[in-house]
Amino acid sequence: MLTALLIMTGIAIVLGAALGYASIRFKVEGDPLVEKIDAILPQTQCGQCGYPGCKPYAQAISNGEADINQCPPGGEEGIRKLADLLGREFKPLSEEHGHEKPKSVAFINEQLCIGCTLCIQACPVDAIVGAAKQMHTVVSPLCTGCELCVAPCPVDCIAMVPVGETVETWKWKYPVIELRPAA
Amino acid sequence: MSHRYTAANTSLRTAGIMVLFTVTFTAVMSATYDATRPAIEASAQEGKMRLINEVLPPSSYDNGLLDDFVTLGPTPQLGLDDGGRIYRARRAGAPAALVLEAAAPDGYAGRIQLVVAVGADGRVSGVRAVGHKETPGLGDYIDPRKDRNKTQPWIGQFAGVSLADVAAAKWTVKRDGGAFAYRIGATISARAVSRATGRVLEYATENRDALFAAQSGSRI
Amino acid sequence: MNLQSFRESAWNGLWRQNTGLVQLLGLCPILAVSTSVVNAVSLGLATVLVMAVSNFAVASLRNFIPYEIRIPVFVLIIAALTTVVDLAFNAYFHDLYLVLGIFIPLIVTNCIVLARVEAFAAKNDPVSSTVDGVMMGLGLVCVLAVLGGLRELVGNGTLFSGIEMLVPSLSPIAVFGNDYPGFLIGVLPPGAFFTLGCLIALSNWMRTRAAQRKHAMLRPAAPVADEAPSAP
Amino acid sequence: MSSYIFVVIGAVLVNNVVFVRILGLCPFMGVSKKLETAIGMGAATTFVLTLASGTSYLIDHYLLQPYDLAYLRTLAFIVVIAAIVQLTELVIEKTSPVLHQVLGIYLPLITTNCAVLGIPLLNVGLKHNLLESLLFGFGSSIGFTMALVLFAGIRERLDGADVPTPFRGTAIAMITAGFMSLAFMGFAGLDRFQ
Amino acid sequence: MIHSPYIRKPASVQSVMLTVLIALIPGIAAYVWQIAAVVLVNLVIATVTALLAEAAMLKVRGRPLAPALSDLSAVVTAWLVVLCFPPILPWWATVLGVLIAIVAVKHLYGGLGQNPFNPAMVAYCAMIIAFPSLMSQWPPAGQLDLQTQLDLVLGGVRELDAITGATALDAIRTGLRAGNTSVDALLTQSAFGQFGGRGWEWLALGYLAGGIYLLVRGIITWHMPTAFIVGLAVISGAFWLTNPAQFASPLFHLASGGAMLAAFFIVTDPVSGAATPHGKLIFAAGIALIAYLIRAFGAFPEGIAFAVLLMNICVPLIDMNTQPPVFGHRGGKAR
Amino acid sequence: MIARLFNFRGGVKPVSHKNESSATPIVKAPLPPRLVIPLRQSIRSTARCLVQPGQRVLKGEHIGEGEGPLGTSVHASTSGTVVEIASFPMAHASGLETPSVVIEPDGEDRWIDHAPLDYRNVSRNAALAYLRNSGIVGMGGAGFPTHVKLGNGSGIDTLVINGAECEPWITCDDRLMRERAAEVLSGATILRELIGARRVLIGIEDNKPEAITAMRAAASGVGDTLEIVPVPTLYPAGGEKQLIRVLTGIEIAQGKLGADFGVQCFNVGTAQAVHRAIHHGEPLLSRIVTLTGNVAHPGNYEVLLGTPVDALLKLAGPKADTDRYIMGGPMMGIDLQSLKVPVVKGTNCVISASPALFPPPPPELPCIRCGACARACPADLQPFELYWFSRAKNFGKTQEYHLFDCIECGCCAFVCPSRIPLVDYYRFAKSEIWARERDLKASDQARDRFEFRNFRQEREKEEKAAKLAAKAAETRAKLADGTSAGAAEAPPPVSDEDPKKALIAAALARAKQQKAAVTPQNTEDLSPETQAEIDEIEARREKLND
Ligand SMILES: Cc1cc2nc3c(=O)[nH]c(=O)nc-3n(C[C@H](O)[C@H](O)[C@H](O)COP(=O)(O)O)c2cc1C
Ligand SMILES: Cc1cc2nc3c(=O)[nH]c(=O)nc-3n(C[C@H](O)[C@H](O)[C@H](O)COP(=O)(O)O)c2cc1C
Ligand SMILES: Cc1cc2nc3c(=O)[nH]c(=O)nc-3n(C[C@H](O)[C@H](O)[C@H](O)COP(=O)(O)O)c2cc1C
Ligand SMILES: Cc1cc2nc3c(=O)[nH]c(=O)nc-3n(C[C@H](O)[C@H](O)[C@H](O)CO)c2cc1C
Ligand code: SF4
Ligand code: SF4
Ligand code: SF4
Ligand code: SF4
Ligand code: FES
Repeated sequence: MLTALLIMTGIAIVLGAALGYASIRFKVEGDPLVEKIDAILPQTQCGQCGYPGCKPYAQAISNGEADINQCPPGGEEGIRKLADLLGREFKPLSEEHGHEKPKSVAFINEQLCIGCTLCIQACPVDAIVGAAKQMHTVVSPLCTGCELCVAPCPVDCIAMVPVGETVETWKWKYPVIELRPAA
Repeated sequence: MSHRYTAANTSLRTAGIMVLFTVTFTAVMSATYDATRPAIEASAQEGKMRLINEVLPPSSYDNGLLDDFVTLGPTPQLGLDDGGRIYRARRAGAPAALVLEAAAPDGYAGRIQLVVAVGADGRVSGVRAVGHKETPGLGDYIDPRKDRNKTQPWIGQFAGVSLADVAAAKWTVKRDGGAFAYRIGATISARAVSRATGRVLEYATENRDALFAAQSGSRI
Repeated sequence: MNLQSFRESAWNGLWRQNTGLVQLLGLCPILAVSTSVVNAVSLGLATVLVMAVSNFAVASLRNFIPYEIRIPVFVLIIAALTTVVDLAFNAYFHDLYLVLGIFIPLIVTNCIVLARVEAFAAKNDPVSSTVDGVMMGLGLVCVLAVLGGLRELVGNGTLFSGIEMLVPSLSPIAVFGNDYPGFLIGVLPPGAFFTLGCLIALSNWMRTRAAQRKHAMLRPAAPVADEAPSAP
Repeated sequence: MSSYIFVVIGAVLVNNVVFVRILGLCPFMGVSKKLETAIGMGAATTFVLTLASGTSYLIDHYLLQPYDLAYLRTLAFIVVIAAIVQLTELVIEKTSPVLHQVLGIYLPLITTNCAVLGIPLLNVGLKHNLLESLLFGFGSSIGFTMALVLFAGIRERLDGADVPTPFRGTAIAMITAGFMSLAFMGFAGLDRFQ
Repeated sequence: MIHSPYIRKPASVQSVMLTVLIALIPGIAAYVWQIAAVVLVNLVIATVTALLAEAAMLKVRGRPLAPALSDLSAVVTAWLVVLCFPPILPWWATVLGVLIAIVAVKHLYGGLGQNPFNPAMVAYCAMIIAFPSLMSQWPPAGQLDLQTQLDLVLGGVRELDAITGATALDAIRTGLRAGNTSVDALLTQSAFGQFGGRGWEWLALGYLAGGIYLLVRGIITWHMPTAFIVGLAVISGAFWLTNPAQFASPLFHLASGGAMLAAFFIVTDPVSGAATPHGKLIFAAGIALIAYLIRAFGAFPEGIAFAVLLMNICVPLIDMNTQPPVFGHRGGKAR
Repeated sequence: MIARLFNFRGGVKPVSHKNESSATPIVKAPLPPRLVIPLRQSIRSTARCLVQPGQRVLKGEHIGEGEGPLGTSVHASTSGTVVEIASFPMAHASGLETPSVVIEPDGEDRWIDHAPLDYRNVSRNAALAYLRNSGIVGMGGAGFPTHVKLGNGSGIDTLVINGAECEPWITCDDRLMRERAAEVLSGATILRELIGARRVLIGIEDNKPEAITAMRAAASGVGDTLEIVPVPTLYPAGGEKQLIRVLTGIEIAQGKLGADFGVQCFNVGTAQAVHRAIHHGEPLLSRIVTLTGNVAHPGNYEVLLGTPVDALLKLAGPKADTDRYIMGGPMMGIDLQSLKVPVVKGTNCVISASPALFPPPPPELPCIRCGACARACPADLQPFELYWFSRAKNFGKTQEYHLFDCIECGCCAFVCPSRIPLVDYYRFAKSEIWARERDLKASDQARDRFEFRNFRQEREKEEKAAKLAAKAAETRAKLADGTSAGAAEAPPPVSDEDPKKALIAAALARAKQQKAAVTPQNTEDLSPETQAEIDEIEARREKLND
């Protein structure tokens, strides 16, 4: 009994000390994982995920606070990539955070705009050009389609228009597999 | 954890806690071990006895069989690489039977560990395979618990056979010209057990007197 | 601990988070000892015991365990308990001990024990931790029983072989009669994988069907989820 | 010399930890979805298992056996292994955070990778000496890594297969493992001639 | 909508499989003539089972029946199963083997083209492990009359001890294991012919003829048969040269068991095998090596089936690492 | 003489079907009732329109100005009136529309003034600009601007002229070489001099003996810098990389240009167009198009660019069972979704397809990994792996297997026994990957802008806080000042009117000042296009304000 106690105690002391030391010696700072997650998120910065922008959401995922299926603009595609990165199982987009939509950009009706600058302040990516009391314009290549500018506009002059297909953006369709009859 | 701890401090603290847990649980284990040791030893004895009883009727001897044994060094004839024990059964002091630990090295999947009891009259009293890796469902009929034929287990055919009945060369399966039955598709296992039993019997016959004469607990 | 959370725990352990079918933890004993119902269930019960006690112990002591050495301490607790169980079985249930053989010490390395300790007991109170341990363990026992039964049946055509070791008055059932040639794969390692694979598929199928029904109740004619739920 | 080689071959192929000894299955199933992570996990396990084999041999041989404390074996081994794992975890977390994240819950679970306890226990049972213990640990973990990597290769390809829905994911993976185990049974007997 | 190319070579999976079936005919003819005519009955049983099983699986999975049934791949699998199994198996064992191949291997993975393992070989391995005795009882070449064969296959008669003899491979194996004999002494036994198992030499020739037909028709490439045959010859030759008394000659190994069948019909299975040129060489040579080791040292009489499965496991990695350099990237190694 | 030919791996030999259309001489196609001239001749760039509806144009008149580095000019193919500028379907697999100039010919076919260029006596750059203004682009199909391919005039050793015409059915280059060999050679000589190459190799597949004879006859006077080389008939020997490999042994990797290896390749039609432009001053207005397939009069026609396909088809007389039309060859062409599509500079062939000639493929079966495709692939790819991973949408893996080395030649699909539309999978995967790259770029940009905005807001907040703090400090200092001065002055009288007014005035002034100084926000680092767009909007805004 005594030898048993002595031996086990000896082992414990050595290991405990080594671990305690290592835990300080190898303390980790920073979290490159957040960057990796952020790189997958679409950067629409719409906040639908419940966080103020993509980066905070990335941070939340990394901390294990948020699930991977809360970003509607990223869609299933994005969830799949996140699942891949984090070694988790894919799950469909969570309903409470919204639905995947076709990509749109904001369009400001030039006739109606009163130049209140509210939309400029709302836009997370500075995609709206203009100054006070001047008509504002959306620079469509910069617009992420987050819709954050729509609500603040006092005269409802902002509409979201779906982005049309051009020869440059046209995509080949997935070839139909004849073996799988349309269910 | 607070930042005030230095590395050394932390190490000491964690080590302390670790030690505490270790001591507690080692103590629990040691206590259990001490408490259960007699029971475990009794159970082990009981288990051994039960096995021996399967190969040797308890009525045929009256000594404390388990305490009356000799130790063997590596003995190729018995298939023992690391040695083993031979228990001696006596009835009213006279030799009654030997219970030998042995092994058949050439089973289909390696060694087959055997216990063989040989009566003082040179007849096999019983054989049991106590450890083997033969293919389940194919070669494992050598173990009567796995044998599908419950009424006449294959291993039972050795009981009562002596070297006089079956010459040493015949201790193998019928296919090889021997005397013993086997199951088609798994001749190797049967062959291994039959041949090993034959060798054990030879050994017991040859060394019977020396074995009974030896000091109990001594090493041969 | 109220009834609600008890139910929750039970449902989690037995079905939703079932260790063998969903979490895929503790696979080695599941696959290794499920060669017969008797082996499987006896080991399962021993595991339940260890899980319940270690969950209880960890949950009670959780505030004294520093983060850095939590794993060694948990393992220490589990190993000690396993050894205690092992010794106790050896002493008082010797027959059972012989049947299970080396599989009792193997409980230490059963991932599910540590996983539950780490994931549940380290964060919850002793009572619900104990319930969790028991329920997770029972989930394991169920899978083990079904798996053991199937494998034994397919492989040897029997059920409850080895039962006479526990209760001498009982004897195994030769379900397909004594002429069944035995499909040995069943009791060999590949058979373990196949059978568990099929069980998982079956459980996936049932889960999808349940989800479909629920869906259909909520929104008629909703599209069916293609993805079968599976392990994390 | 050749017996050392046979120890390794036996551990890698004939008695493959995963397919024949049925040890280490949780990480085998869990970390084999991608080749990269499989290789990472394999490397981590190899490191831990080899180290654990050596250390536990030393502990058994110099501390437990002389004092007749065999009943402490499980405890002593597992505690040492747990500590080694924890050390490895700390080091990996520092040096390769992504690997650490990806290996996720499995790194601490190396502790309960049965193989990591099973192999040292087997070492004792097989009466290996120090070098044999190290080689056996190393060989077994190479066998584990090999199984993991080959399995990951197949699983990556299975992604594209039109597997019946209930079998998608882990079920077909389990069945694939079954076929692999069936194949490994072919090595049976190769170690009897060592 | 159809996109380019709008023209196609008149090739189809069906014609590929049909060619394979035709190529098997010389071997089957030799089988009927030399070993056991009952193999024809087995072929019928297996074909019917395969087609029914395939149809049932397609039905359950809601896939169209016609294209998959008419591609004949199931028939190829069924025939190969029969040719690897002993001819005197009871009918249910043949059925079981085919079911394993078609249902458990082919369709669990989604049907034609998606199975990572060779269905026929899985069937063989599973059956020899499940029914070791049944699966290693072969009739001696040409000595059973048809009625006995039919009784064994269909009638459930099983008094085998008198009937079966060890095949060449098994005789060599058990003979050498038992010790105190040499290869030459064993070769005089009745199971042996000129250089392989008695009668099996003719089968080997038949399969060789079929294989050459496949090569000529471009169904298979030279890589796999060559690597397999050369690999087997080299490894068995190496052991034979070191100790001719304890190891059989390369010719024996090539002419007995399933070597020739494997070289042209099994190793070459496109679905589960390696596909790059170098990959094919490695794959087939690997099979030869493992098969020899199992034959010479392992627990099973014939190692080819296990060797095929073992190499099947490696295929994804082999293919990934043996991609030929892409046009313009030669010199640098493409990953 | 080149010593030997090399070969490339793979390739297929489909039935050539050349005789149908190669027997008869080139016929000049009549003027169609309307010409539809797309301003976008390839997907690379769109020309800026120079004409307005109602404007009269002469043959050869500029109607579109090439924009950007890859732009080339577009000309009126005949004289007439611009009736509208509208979107018309273009010759692209998408069938999408593109802005086009519609001209109603006046039937006079009156040329604008034009004169040859003495290219040897002008600077090289001027000559290239001349080609650009003549609208010369590659006529081998891809439509890449020729002046760009001519590069900087150094480092090229060998000029390859592609007369292989490897696709079945097409014979336009064949007829061109037979009938206008001298023009082709003259063009080749110009190209050689412009590019500074030592020698010219003209590769012609050996199934066109007449073309080879004609070219050899014409070449006899040109000198030994130029050689006609028959190459074995094997599709796709006409692929640039394959032809260069066959003629020179050089392999050009994906992403590399021929120029990196000292070779450059032009189509025979391109050479002829260069000849017409330099020696006759004629911009590229017409090309030779093969009409073949299920038609009554297969043959080659010299067609004005902009001629709608339906007008053209009347010449050949499609038979009744024609069910669709293929523009280009059967291996790489596109299935026309509309017959309004006009002939463009890259249109070499229009095939009427009937189910008998081009049977629809039987249903696709799973890939059996037979490797036939890999053996046929001229790029030495593993098409079945590309297919497997494209199908599984595992695009990372497709790139590992070199998806972008695929030239979409169709050989793999041609030989596949499972009749899988392999190329469709690659096209799908490629366009998905491109789309992802676009998205990624957009999201990187968005991230940068988002972070910059946050930074700016933070900065503004800080500045504001600093200002407030300064102000507070100031008032405190003032107060302190006051107290220290000992003046027990009352706080400024709130009710006093004057200071209030002054305050308001000051505020107004400030506001005015601010307004004058106001600049539009968010205009940093905009691309030129966006800047242009904004300018345009500004202009509109001015107008609105007025
Ligand atoms: C997978 C497998 C497992 C086997 N296991 C055993 C076994 O455990 N015991 C045995 O005697 N034979 C076993 N055999 C059979 C032997 O290889 C050998 O064929 C047989 O013992 C010869 O018996 P027979 O002469 O009655 O046919 C096994 C065979 C195979 C293929
Ligand atoms: C691919 C393959 C082909 C086979 N072909 C033959 C064969 O042609 N002849 C033969 O005797 N056995 C053949 N077999 C089966 C084994 O050779 C058989 O198990 C071996 O001959 C041992 O039989 P035994 O146990 O009766 O001695 C084949 C097995 C495989 C895997
Ligand atoms: C598969 C394939 C086949 C081609 N076949 C021909 C051909 O037969 N003739 C030809 O001139 N260009 C062919 N091309 C186009 C050439 O690759 C290349 O673009 C052209 O010769 C360059 O000349 P250009 O710029 O004058 O058009 C083919 C391209 C591909 C990808
Ligand atoms: C050359 C060739 C060899 C084949 N070999 C096999 C074989 O060994 N086993 C098998 O089950 N199928 C074989 N098949 C058939 C087919 O590939 C098989 O059914 C697929 O593996 C099923 O997905 C072969 C087919 C061809 C063309
Ligand atoms: S929902 Fe998605 S796009 Fe929107 S802010 Fe959150 S992460 Fe960004
Ligand atoms: S313009 Fe509107 S929709 Fe577009 S990015 Fe800005 S706020 Fe979002
Ligand atoms: S030719 Fe078709 S079936 Fe053959 S490997 Fe290529 S894609 Fe697969
Ligand atoms: S289309 Fe691409 S993959 Fe197919 S043969 Fe041509 S280059 Fe190879
Ligand atoms: S139980 Fe063995 S690794 Fe999990």
